[in-house]
Amino acid sequence: MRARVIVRLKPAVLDPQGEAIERALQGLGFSGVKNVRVGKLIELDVEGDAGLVKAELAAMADKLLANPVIEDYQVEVAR
Amino acid sequence: MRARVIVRLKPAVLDPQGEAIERALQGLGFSGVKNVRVGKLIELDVEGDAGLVKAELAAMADKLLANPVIEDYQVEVAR
Amino acid sequence: MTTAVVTFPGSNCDRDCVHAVGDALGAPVARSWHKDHELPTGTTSVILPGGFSYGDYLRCGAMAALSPIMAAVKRFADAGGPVLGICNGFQILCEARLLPGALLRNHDGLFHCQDVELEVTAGGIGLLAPFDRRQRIVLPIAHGEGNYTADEATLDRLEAEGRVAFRYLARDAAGNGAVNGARRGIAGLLGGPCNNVVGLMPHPERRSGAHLHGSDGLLLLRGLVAAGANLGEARA
Amino acid sequence: MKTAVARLKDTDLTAVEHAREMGLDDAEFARAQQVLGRVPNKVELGCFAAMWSEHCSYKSSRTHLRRLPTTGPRVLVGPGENAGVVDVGEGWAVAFKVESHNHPSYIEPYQGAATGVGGILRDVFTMGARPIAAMNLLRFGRPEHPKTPALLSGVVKGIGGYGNCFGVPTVYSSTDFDARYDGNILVNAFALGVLRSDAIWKGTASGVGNPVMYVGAKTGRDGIHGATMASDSFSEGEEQDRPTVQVGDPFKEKLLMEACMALFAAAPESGGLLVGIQDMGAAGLTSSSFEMASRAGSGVRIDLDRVPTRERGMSAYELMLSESQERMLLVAKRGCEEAVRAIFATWDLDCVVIGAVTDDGMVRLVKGGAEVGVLPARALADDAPRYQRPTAAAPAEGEPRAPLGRVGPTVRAHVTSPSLAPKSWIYRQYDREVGAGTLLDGTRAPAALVRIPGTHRAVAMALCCVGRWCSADPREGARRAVIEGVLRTSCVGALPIGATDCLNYGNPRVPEVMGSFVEGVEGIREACLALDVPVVSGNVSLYNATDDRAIHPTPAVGVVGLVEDFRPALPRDAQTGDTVALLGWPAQGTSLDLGRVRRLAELVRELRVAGAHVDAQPVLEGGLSAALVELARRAGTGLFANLPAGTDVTDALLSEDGVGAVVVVPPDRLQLVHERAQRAEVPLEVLGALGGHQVAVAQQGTQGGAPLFEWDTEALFAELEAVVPRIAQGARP
Ligand SMILES: Nc1ncnc2c1ncn2[C@@H]1O[C@H](COP(=O)(O)OP(=O)(O)O)[C@@H](O)[C@H]1O
Ligand SMILES: [Mg+2]
Repeated sequence: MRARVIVRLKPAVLDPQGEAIERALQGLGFSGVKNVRVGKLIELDVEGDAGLVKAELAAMADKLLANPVIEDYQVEVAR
Repeated sequence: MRARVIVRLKPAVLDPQGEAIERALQGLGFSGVKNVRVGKLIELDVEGDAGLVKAELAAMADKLLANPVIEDYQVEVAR
Repeated sequence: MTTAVVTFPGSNCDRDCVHAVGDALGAPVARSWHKDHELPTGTTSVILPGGFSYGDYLRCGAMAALSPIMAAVKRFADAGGPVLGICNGFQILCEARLLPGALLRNHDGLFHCQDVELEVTAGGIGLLAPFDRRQRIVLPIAHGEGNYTADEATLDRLEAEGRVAFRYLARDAAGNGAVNGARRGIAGLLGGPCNNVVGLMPHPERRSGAHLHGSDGLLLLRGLVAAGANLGEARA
Repeated sequence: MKTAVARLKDTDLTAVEHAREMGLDDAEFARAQQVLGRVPNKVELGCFAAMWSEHCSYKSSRTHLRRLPTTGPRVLVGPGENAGVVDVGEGWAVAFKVESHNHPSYIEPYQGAATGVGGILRDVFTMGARPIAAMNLLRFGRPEHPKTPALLSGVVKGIGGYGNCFGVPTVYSSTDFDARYDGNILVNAFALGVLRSDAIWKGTASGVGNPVMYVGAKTGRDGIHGATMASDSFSEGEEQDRPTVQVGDPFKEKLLMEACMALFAAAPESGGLLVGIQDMGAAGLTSSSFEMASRAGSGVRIDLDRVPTRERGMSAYELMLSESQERMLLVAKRGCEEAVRAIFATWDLDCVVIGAVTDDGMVRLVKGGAEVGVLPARALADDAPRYQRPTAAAPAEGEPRAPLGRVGPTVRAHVTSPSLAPKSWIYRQYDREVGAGTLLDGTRAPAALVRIPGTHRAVAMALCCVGRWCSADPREGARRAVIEGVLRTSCVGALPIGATDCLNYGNPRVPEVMGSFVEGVEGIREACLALDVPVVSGNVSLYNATDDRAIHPTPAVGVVGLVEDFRPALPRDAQTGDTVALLGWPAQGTSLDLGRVRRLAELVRELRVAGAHVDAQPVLEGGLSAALVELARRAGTGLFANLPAGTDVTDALLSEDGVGAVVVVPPDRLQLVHERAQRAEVPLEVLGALGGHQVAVAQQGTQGGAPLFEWDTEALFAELEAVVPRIAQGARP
């Protein structure tokens, strides 16, 4: 089963990359662009049924994929 | 309006970061994990109606957010 | 006759290049700013230096490739002007499509600062005139994203056209650069209408003097300046 | 834990419980009320708590730091400013300092280490100096500790991530692993910059009516209370509650540095645009504004509504205490605002007038048109509380050396231990050559050597401390940190001209910890006096303890030396056929003789400057065996050494209590080395030579001269190189 873990910087945490992209997009003429934030999308194949898989993905995120001090995560399983 | 651009490495391009994460997850005991790929999630506020916005996002991706030599992208607008 | 060194926000080898060309080589050198729309008057060659333009955010070189000065650099290169992109400069050249392919993160995910042995595969051609064909040299690398990639057809074409400028001598089992995973060991490329554009990951300016552990790098800078002088003469 | 405080409105008066939550004890709260003549409100209390935190006020350590020798003919700026400055001749000077970022790096290794580098770079370039070199000293828990791989990997990536992008070469590093750092790692970052000796900038807010300007990144809710966090011990399980750590933006800092350099150089004909400048480090806007005003004996009025923010609705409290990175506070000359703004605009940076210098000695904080805080600058800064905390002798701790079996295997295990194994895996992640001025880095020599741009002068540097020695004897351990730095820099031909120290200790309220701290300062004092090295800057990091288990006392010492002309000191690399000789004296008790150290340092320096040795390694941590292996590894060859007859072999190879250095001498210079050593009355023992494919050690008259051990270099070097990557394995990709 294909699943995803999305890892984002917490809202209050500075995102220098997002800021730089925002400036660049504005410089290209996309003047309405605001609040650009860059996150990570980790896609992977996992085995097992959807319910179990979600718990396992959360465990992966807790242990390795995200650092709770600065990041939040969200897990999604393809239906 | 909050929108997202998802940027992924093309399937034919090796993803060393994904491979490293895969090994690390397997090392942690998540043995069923396979085909890990890491992409970028760029979230941003844009102005205008949904149809127009999608075209604008695609333009941003073409110009800056994705490199067609190695990456594919996908745009999504929150309903 | 002047070598223009371009500074992007986040360039950090621009001063080193100015020093190497100006002091070590004793050639005229001028500085150029990313917001400029034209190269300095009298420019006969251009260096895009190493560093972290725009912090290497999004993709290395992506934002710098869109800056006003790059339009001028592109015109200059299209007209046969010699352009050298070093490290981040190489990444910028690829992002600006002045060279094909792209540079991905090193295969082990780590930044590597170390000396590497290189073959100057296209030695003798254009900017590489001071080198013999297949001459072996040692230069330092310092990058996190030097893993060169392009599709198979492009790689084949590059080899067929003799446009692989530099190759890492140390390769893994698949023939990729052992240090960063670069496809077919490609460390640098030739491009432009008359092989007048060179991009490479290693840093020639860091091997440009007696006390900098070697001067192999000075040869390349000399080749750049000489190519510019020839061009200047041809135009004059 | 912080909820009560968070709910308080800025203008609400506070209570003793709030003070306690912010880290002030009852007596300090009483003193704060006395200073104001009333109860402070929340913003004011936040300012007191930050300024009187251990981190900002040095309340436990300040009386002791006074003992350090801080003056000398070359010292242009001693402790008290953002960094110390030392004259290096030809009109040039270097500014340098070391700083700890231990706690944040434990919580978020990448960002903690990165922002540590960012902070120390700002301290250096605020003085007007362009950074040309960085070093670091890292201490991790034991290799087997489950957290060690991720901490090692994250910290190293963070240091490289920041320094490489900023564009400063990281030229030297010291890393060790020890169970005593399991719960409290150390990340000490050093930076050095070069400036003209007549163009030094200071953090002072003088000239009534001059504008106070804010430059750099916008303010967010980052690391609020970082200063107080660094002044508190960890408790297991509490890690989750820690406030957010800051995220660094090295790209922005690079722009900020370039803009500052342009500002410093602007309008020379009219004496410049600037009056004073200070970075916003720990306790952000609070510490910079109070310190700048206090130094000048002035006051400042700050309109908090003008502070550029990246989040909405930030309170006065948050604005004052945010530790967002890449920001500076500066005082410009009145009328120069536009010129200053134009410089920062070139680099796409915010630059805003947020207030003005006043003459009443008060820091006045204005928000929404009203004063939300009024505090005397001096009382919070220079006149912060100072404590003479009780001390007690720490029990000496040290593992007696395990009984030695056959020499070979024991020595092999010793030299391949994580402490002594090469740290190439770490070094490789640092750009060591950006700037094209790195003549020697820590992979090529016992100290780094970096050129002063445009001259033939160079500065040498090393950052040292062996915590194990400090647990065994806090004073001697600290002396040895200085000794190691002096010997290392002397080995590359430099005259030590200044030092900076980062004093990492446990909880100062524990008398034994305070006792070892005081002894450590005393040790640095003794060695610096004897070796003529003034301390010009430094940092103190206390509360490095978890549940009452403290780290080894770790007074890291960075020594900076000067080479007046590097050309003769770098004749060539070490190579096969070069002689290997030992200079110095064997162990005589555990306290090293500073007079001998001085003579040895002078000799190795003089020899190096004369081109008489091409590599050298002091015999200290790991003893002679470690020095020999290191030299062979650096040369990439084998080495043969014949120990003199009659000595105890294991002692000769492993003792860390002698005063010695191994030198690599080109054959045609050996005579010169003999003569100079004799003249200096330093014993010289020719041990052998570089060459071959083995590292082999024999002893005259033992086993008929047959080697005690001989190790194939290829296997040995491979084994050595594998040690650190193995520890890092399993870390977050
Ligand atoms: N151990 C020490 N030895 C010498 N000077 C020190 C020491 N600790 C702190 N200092 C000096 O005290 C001043 C305040 O230090 P610190 O609070 O670390 O500075 P910053 O505000 O830049 O973080 C600096 O001038 C510093 O050099
Ligand atoms: Mg400071």
